[in-house]
Amino acid sequence: MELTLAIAIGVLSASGVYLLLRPRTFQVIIGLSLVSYAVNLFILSMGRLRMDAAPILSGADADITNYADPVPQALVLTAIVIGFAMTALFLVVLLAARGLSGSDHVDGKGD
Amino acid sequence: MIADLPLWLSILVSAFVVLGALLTMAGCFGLVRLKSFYLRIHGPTMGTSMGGGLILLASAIYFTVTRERLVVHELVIFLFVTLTTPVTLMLLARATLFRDRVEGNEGVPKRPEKAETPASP
Amino acid sequence: MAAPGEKIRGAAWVTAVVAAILSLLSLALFPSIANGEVLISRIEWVPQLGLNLTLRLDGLAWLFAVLITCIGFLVVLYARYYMSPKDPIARFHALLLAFMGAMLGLVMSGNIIQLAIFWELTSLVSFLLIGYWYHRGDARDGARMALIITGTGGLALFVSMLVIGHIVGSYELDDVLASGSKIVESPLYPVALILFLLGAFTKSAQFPFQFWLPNAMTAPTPVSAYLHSATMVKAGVFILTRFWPVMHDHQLWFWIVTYTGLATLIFGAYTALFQRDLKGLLAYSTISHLGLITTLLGMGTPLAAVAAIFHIANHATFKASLFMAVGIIDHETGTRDVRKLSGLRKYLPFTATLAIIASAAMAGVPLLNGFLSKEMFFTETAEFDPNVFVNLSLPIGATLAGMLSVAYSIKFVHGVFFGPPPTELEKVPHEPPALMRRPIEILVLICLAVGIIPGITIAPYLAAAVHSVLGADTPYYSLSVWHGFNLPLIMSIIAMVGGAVIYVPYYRKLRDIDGVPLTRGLMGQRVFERILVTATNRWARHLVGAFGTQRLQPQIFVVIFLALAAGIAAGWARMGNLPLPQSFDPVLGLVWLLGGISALAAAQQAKFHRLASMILMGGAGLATCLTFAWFSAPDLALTQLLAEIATTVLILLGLRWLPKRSPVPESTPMAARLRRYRDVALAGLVGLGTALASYAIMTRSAPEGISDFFLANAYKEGGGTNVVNVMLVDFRGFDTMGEITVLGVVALTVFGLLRRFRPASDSAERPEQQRVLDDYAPGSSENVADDFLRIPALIMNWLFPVVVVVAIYMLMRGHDLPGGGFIAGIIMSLAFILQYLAGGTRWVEERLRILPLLWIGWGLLLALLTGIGAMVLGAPFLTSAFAYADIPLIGKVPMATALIFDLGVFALVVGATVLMLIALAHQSIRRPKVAGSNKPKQRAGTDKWN
Amino acid sequence: MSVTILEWSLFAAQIMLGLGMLATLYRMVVGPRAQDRILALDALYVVALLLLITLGIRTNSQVYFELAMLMGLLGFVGTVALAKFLMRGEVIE
Amino acid sequence: MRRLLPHPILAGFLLILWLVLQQSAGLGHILFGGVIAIAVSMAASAIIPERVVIRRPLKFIQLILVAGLDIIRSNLAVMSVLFHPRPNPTAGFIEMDLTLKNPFALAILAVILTATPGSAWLEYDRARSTVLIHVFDLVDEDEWVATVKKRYEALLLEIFQ
Amino acid sequence: MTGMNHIAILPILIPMAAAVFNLIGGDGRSNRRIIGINIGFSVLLLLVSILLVAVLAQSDTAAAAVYPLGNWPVPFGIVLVADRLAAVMVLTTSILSLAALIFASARWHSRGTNFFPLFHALVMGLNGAFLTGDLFNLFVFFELLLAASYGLALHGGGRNRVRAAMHYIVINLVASFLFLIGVALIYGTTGTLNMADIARAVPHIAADNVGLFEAGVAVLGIAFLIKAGSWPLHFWLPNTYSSAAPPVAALFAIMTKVGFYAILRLWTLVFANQTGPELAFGQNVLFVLGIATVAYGSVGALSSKALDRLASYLILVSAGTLLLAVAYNVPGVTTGALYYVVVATLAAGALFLLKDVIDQVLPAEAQILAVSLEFYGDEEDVIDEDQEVSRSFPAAATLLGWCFAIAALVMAGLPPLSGFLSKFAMLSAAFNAPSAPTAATWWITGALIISGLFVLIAMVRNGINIFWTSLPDDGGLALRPLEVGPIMVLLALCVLMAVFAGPALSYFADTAQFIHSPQNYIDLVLPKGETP
Ligand code: NA
Ligand code: NA
Repeated sequence: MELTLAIAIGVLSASGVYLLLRPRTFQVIIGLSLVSYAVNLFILSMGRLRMDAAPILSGADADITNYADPVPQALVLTAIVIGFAMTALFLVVLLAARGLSGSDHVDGKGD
Repeated sequence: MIADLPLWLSILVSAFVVLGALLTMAGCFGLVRLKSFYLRIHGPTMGTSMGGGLILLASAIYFTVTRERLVVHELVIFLFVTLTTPVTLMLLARATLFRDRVEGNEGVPKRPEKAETPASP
Repeated sequence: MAAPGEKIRGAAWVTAVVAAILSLLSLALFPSIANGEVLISRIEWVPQLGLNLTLRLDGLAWLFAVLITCIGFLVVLYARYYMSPKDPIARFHALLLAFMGAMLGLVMSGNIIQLAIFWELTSLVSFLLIGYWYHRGDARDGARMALIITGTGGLALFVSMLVIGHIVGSYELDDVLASGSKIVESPLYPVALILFLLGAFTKSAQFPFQFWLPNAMTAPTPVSAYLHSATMVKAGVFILTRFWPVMHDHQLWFWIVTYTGLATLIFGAYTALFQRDLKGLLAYSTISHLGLITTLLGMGTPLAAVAAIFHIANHATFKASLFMAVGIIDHETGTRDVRKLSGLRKYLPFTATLAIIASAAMAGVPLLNGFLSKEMFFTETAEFDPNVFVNLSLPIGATLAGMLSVAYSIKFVHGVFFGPPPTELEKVPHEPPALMRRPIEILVLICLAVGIIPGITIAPYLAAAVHSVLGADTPYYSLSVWHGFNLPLIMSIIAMVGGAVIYVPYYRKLRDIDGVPLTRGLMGQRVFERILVTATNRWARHLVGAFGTQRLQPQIFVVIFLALAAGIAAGWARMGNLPLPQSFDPVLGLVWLLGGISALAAAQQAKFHRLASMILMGGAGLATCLTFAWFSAPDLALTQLLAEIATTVLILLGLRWLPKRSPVPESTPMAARLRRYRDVALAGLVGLGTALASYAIMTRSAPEGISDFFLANAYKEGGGTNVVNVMLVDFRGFDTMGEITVLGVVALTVFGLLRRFRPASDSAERPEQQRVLDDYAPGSSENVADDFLRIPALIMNWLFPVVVVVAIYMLMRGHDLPGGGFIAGIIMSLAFILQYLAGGTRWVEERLRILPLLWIGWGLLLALLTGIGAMVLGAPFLTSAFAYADIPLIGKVPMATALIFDLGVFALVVGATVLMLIALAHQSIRRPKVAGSNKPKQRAGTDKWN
Repeated sequence: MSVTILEWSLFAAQIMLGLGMLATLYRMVVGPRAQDRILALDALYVVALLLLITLGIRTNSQVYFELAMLMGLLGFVGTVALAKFLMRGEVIE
Repeated sequence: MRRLLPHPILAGFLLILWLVLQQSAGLGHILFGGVIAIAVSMAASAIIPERVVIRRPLKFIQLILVAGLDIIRSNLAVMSVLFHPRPNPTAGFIEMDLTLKNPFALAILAVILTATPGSAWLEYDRARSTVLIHVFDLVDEDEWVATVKKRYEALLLEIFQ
Repeated sequence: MTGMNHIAILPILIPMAAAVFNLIGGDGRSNRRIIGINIGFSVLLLLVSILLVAVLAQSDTAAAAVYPLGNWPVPFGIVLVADRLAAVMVLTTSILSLAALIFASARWHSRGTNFFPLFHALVMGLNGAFLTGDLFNLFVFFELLLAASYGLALHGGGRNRVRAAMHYIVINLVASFLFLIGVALIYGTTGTLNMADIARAVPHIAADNVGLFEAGVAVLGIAFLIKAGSWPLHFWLPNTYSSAAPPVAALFAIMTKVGFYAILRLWTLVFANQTGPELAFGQNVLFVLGIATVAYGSVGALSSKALDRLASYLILVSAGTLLLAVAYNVPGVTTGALYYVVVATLAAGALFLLKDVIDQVLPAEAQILAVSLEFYGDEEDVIDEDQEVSRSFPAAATLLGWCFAIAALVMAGLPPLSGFLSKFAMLSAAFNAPSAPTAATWWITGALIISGLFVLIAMVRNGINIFWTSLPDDGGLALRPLEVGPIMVLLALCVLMAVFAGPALSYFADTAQFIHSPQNYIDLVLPKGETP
């Protein structure tokens, strides 16, 4: 399982980084999304992997060793929200840039 | 961990799950094997109808037994899937139809003439 | 409003009075100074760094102070008549006073850092004074050059002072002067010396830094007389003198200072000979004399130091008077060009007499002050030195320079005052008002007095200055006019005769010659300008281009590359061993076969098949979502799913405004392919790095950390069983508050940006599909799209209440089960979006008013108030309270303030998400207006949903 | 015994669903037209939903229910938007 | 009453949804769910102005059962085609005239036909009141149309018109 | 909890409340009342910041106020740590933001949508970043200040602005990913997020994980270096800053300082536990980057024709200077750097504002501006009637000239103003550090001095172009008091900082002493015996 997730993180970040290095704004925005998946999984993996241990307590006297680490989850949650906001922002900025320069190149160059 | 059920129940649940998965998988394979888009749209509906229904039913049975009370909220999922899948399919099919007509592809029904416009002579 | 003349008088009076008072004050202090006292006054400024404002007046400082104040006073008097009423007089006098203050501060500094500070101040004020007539290009250039050269030197001097302070252990001048041989014995001495000399030499215009001084002659003549002959340029030789006791005793000092001085002496004199501009001639003469002083200070003998101090005073008097004389000539004739001037003796008899006497002093004619110090100079150069080179070069160089200075002095006198009457002048010159001559008269009188009766006039003052520098080492020296017929006198005679011999045969040529023979190629100025213009402009731009970029891709590459390199450099060596995988779940493997291929395919398709790329990205996102679920993070899976959906809609809304995709090119150029390989390599390495790091962490046991606390206290202290949610709204609610503010801020930005959005011209039209569809159903009065969407839209409408109920459900349960404000917020906004998808913007907004900005505002306010509520009750911000209320009929209901906070989150998320999506959607209905006219648009269209 | 049956049948079902997902992936990658890809994504959502349900049974946990429900209820929003973009050239008119 | 409860059926459905989601039919849930259901259905009336009336509730249940059976049948039928080594269904388009006009009823018909594997609702033409349907394994066009009309359209007409 | 204890959180809450007010209370159009209230919030913030600094100045131990949010015990909850370092940064932010806000309220607020809430959000983000004692919370505030800065960078629209902002956004989004990866690795190896707790945990990291921890710190460092404006990670900066609206650019002057702050804070906290080759390596890397940044900034300043671009490069020069100071790792140098950060920020801010005022009085430039506004602008650019009207002032050119000169002196570090004193403080400490002077001493000396020279040349050239060639002679340039006032106040503060350099430097010396002995910080934040 660890290997699967590690490879997943690697593939996601590699494809995302490749896209971040591309010249078209659309490629960059897809790249941002892919990298943010990778980063979010990366953060999650820092709490070590647990199956069937969602940190939903069964009550006051729950045994705390039965649950996955909630800290990375809280961090990822914040990161997802911020990532969503930033994707939206970047999208609108790239649209504005496209409207002003006529091009969808990241440097506003002609095609 | 998975709970211990009476044998017949576990066989029933297992059968539902496996059959549902099989139907769903078959529908997905349809996506691969069928030759045209209009054929392919029939594939996924196996998963959304009976395939999904069986798995959801299995889940409902399983949790009703293990939780010792009526668990029916799988019904909600089934209802939602049943309501939403046709929306996508209808839109997709319309888009394809439209495009096929514009491109003049073969094997697609002619566009319906508007009532106001006189039929072609 | 005062008349211009009155203004001049007013400003001039103020300055004159101040200068006069200062002069008198300094003169009045002489008795104490003569007693060998050192007057010190200290104001603490930055005591912990050893930087205080210490005013320290000893003999040397006193001598300079007198020069500064007295000559300053005379210059002010002179300027009173020199300056034109059209000039901004107040600025002139203010700057002159500022300069006087800075210069006094410099010479009276009892702290070497303070000295460096005043040093730079004199440069700065000098800059403003040179650029006084800034409408003139040469004035601006001259000012800038002077500032840059002397400013650079000042910075070097500052560093030198730091080093000296480090060596001595104090920045107080007293400590430095009392440090004995500490400085010369320090290994840092060479550095300190070179930086020190850089400061001294630039300020005193020593070769090869001399060129700024002639260019500074664009300043008004009083400024030239004051700053650039009498005082500021003396600052360099002043500090050479000031630090002479503790720094001269080293070979390095001797060689550098002596020979720089000698080179300057000869070069200045030689160049002065070929000047057409009288001020240029005087400027090079000044350079030459400063070289003389420097040479003396370099030689390292106490007697030479005495001579140097003496010549400082002498030069100040005769050169200032000469400058003022030139000012009068300029003023009366309108030119300073030696070719146009001739025979002025007849028109300006008094001025001519004064100038001739001063020139004689400059040439070192006996019975004038210049002669005395020059004789002392010759004496020192003629001293025997065991080194043959030194033994020969010094006296020969000195004599040569003497010859040249005689020659240029004759050129000055002869060229201007003698010969036929001038022909090329625009007006007939007259003697200036007597008061304008008065300062010159005083200075010339001093030249004569010192030259004839030095023992009475200058001796006590010189003694005080000399003693303050040399202290116990003060040698015996004689100021008598006649020392007998000795080698120095022979040198003087050679110089006199030689100067005349040089001048007489060639005087026409010397008058008309253009430029300086031999050294024409050796123009420091040209080098400087080349460097300033080329280096600071073209080279700088090239450098900025070469080591920077305006393009985004290389920037990202560098960032990622460096991050990878930093990670590897820091982590690789102590990575530890990686254990083999323990378990493998084939189902998750299948999920990631899907996710991985989706990601790779999305990357591959993103350029030419945008929609495909988005769809594939959805696949990768779904795999991510499933993974969150797989590894016990249901809240994450929910959030991921919903954010993914919202992002998809968002990007699709934007896709409409991007250019049509270009067809896949048949071949890619080699460079592009190589670049792509390079990027693939970097991306691959990043992937490998993150995979390894995460694998390593996952396979090792977790450190004992903070997480147990949350599991143990979420229910007991936070009142919720969903630990992640309790963390979000309680344990780490502050993060969430920041996070929702981010979301709100981004929404506002998006909104603001879209209000002034202009589509590119090729996107402004309606999409092709719609245009074709309109043709397809001509004459239809109804909305074609509505008809086409009719049944799906109906289902979507009916889903609205269902989704809203689900949103409320997810909101309410979040504290105990997966859900919460953020998740519910996105669900709610998707309910709205669904309606926009089904009915279009106008249709929805005729029925619903969403007012997203208010949702955002109220959401933030709720979160804020929840936190502040705790403060009101005396607890820290965001302290939560919870209880189970027993409500009749309903039973136990959890009541946590954290839920109110979560409600704020919910409201904000709804507002922000809707605002962003709808702002984007609105561009489609704004489009026709934009395309239609250039007139400002109505606000109404956007305000309705605002 | 019954646990073993359940475990193996669930495992088999999950593998089948996983294979179904790969089949949808094939269409998403190969196309040939956008509508094929969108159709496949829509199918993928359903399969993922069912996978979650089986995961719930396998772990005897109801934690995933809401996730599955939201996939069913809102998963189509993305595909509808895609489909509408295909049909009308823009998502919201 | 009409203003308070513009969509009683919707409100009732929402209440049931709420209770199912809560997995509880306690009084608190019913009260709270009721408030939510009414409030939401009021809000929804802006989006859904037409009031839906089910005239024959029992027939509605019959419709669901019929549709369910058909779905099972066609699932098996389509699966058998799909597991054929070379699936080669005789597919075809059908243009079918509809008597049904009520949009809500049409939506239900569309959902049923599309949810059933083997048939897909493609395009409804309001002006001519026809619908274009794609059928996966079409043997006899007329018989297929007749079946749909009998099994679904008739029932829907009874329920909604 | 007494009212005084809440002082640590007020610098975050006041701007937040101001932002909320604008969303709910504002009616979309800014009138005098709204502007007044906004300035009122900003003044309140300034008062609180002054109080915070004063309180900390009173306490003789340089002790910090530790504020546990939600009343959760450290290190589990998020904690604010208002020590002297944070307080100084907050005060600088408050001063600069008030000046920029007043300046903006003359005209700029009406040039775009939602200026005020974005502005306050940026201030909130800055103050949060300075005050928080939690690494992930730092990320959140970084994102907040970045998000607001994105919005403000775009304020006013226009092609250059949008393109520059796009680059800025992408680079900083990548930086945010790096930040997250760094935080994740640190959490994965130490199990905690509180900065003091991380510092405490460093010696206890499992041997296998040390490499991963350091990799995390290194990646985090790169993220900070991007924000700090280090070469070669800063190429976005000159374009962004010079194309931003002037009051925005002025406030941006402190944004690179957040990167510096973060580096300094973590550097002293985390690296203090080490003495081995890692410290030397990190020090060397930082030092080289600092030199390169100073060099690039200086050369860039030389290459700049326009004043705003020049000012942007000056930001880089000061960024590099600060990196050098951190790398030097000596309390005395840090003292000077803290003094420098304040004056360099205020002066750079003033310079950006001054540029705008000059643009308005330069006849030719002003016309170009008007044309571009007409082209890109929206209906909102139509100047409101109730905005501040410019008046004619005698000696206006002289006034502007003086402002320029002071700013130039401070930025170039020339005597006698605070820029010089800060460089002197740094260099003096560098020379008098144990075992100095080393090669590093000469490098830092050379960098500071030569950059000062380059800045001088660039500023002189610009000043000559503006004041000696372009500006019409005195006798009534039209200026707005609301615009000139803030500039004068900022520069007057730079002068006052020079006059009162003694007390200021002893405050900073205590601050530096405190942050260079991290155990103080750890003991303060983590109650004894309660460490997990
Ligand atoms: Na669906
Ligand atoms: Na179907």
